[in-house]
Amino acid sequence: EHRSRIQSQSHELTAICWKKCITSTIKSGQLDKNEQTCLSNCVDRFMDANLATIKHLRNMRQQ
Amino acid sequence: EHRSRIQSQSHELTAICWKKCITSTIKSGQLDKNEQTCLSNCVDRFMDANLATIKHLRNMRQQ
Amino acid sequence: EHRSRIQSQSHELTAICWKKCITSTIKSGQLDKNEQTCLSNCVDRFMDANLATIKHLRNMRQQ
Amino acid sequence: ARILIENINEKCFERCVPKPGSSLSSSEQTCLTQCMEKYMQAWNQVNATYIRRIQ
Amino acid sequence: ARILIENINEKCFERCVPKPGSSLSSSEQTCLTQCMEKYMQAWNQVNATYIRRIQ
Amino acid sequence: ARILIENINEKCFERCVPKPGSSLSSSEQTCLTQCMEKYMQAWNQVNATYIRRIQ
Repeated sequence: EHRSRIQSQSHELTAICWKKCITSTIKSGQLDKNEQTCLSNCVDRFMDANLATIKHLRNMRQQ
Repeated sequence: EHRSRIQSQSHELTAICWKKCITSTIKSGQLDKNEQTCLSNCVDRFMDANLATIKHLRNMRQQ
Repeated sequence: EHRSRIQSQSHELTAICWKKCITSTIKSGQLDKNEQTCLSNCVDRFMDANLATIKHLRNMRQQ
Repeated sequence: ARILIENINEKCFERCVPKPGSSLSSSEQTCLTQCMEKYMQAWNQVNATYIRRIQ
Repeated sequence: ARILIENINEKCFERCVPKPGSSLSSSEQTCLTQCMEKYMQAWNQVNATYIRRIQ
Repeated sequence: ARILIENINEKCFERCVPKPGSSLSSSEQTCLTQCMEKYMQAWNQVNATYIRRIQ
């Protein structure tokens, strides 16, 4: 079950980051350098935002 | 099960009405008056539309 | 289970093709000729694209 | 039929009620009725084309 | 609460981080915090209106 | 793999076939093939970054 949640999260992240990073007309079957960098940053920043939300919610509850 | 359907409907409505009502750049952590009014109207009109659809379908079947 | 997958695929295709084919303001409760043609083509081309993807993936694996 | 009704409501509300006011205007109501009929026709046609294709 | 958190993350990331860079800028962080608070308020209000309506 | 294929079909059809005609044109076919390859690469990279992050 843990494994399948990781997989489904991976599919969702791919959809989110595809929309943000692959924005120009498709002219090749290869990701270019900018797209690669954008995709990695997208996953990392999404995880940062995720952690910040959880932390913020925990602080709000403790107040 | 009834309770969980209400909850999931609530989450969907929040997503639908967020898209319709929170359209400008986010500059504060508070909903302003217009956003609040829009959100309430959005839920109420969605329910109105819902009831109208169900009623219309029932009439069509009886014909 | 087979039947329910066909049904859910049908609902998804309706949503996809509605977005592509019913683009102008709604002024009548009837589909016009262009909308009808577009909807049929949309389903057929989606199935073509689907088969092409599956075929391409199979070829990639065999290499 | 439940999924069809849910989809109709979502798509037609999105289309026909861009700025929700204190009641449904008559043009919003007309749009909702026409949209519902149109969506059901679209679903019927997609369904028929899809069934023909997978046979 | 898990669905609420997932929705907040998705909607607020979409809004507040249009071009993901090598770290979250301070304006992106501010936007994320405000968006989260706003989304929770929106969810509370939608919830209350919806419960009132179905009673 | 089924979810990946479904997502590829949905995203690439949306991108590569804006107005469905009576057959797939050769430029639509080229776009679909490139899109599929690109989407799989994107999925691999997102997957790798995500796994690295949660470890």
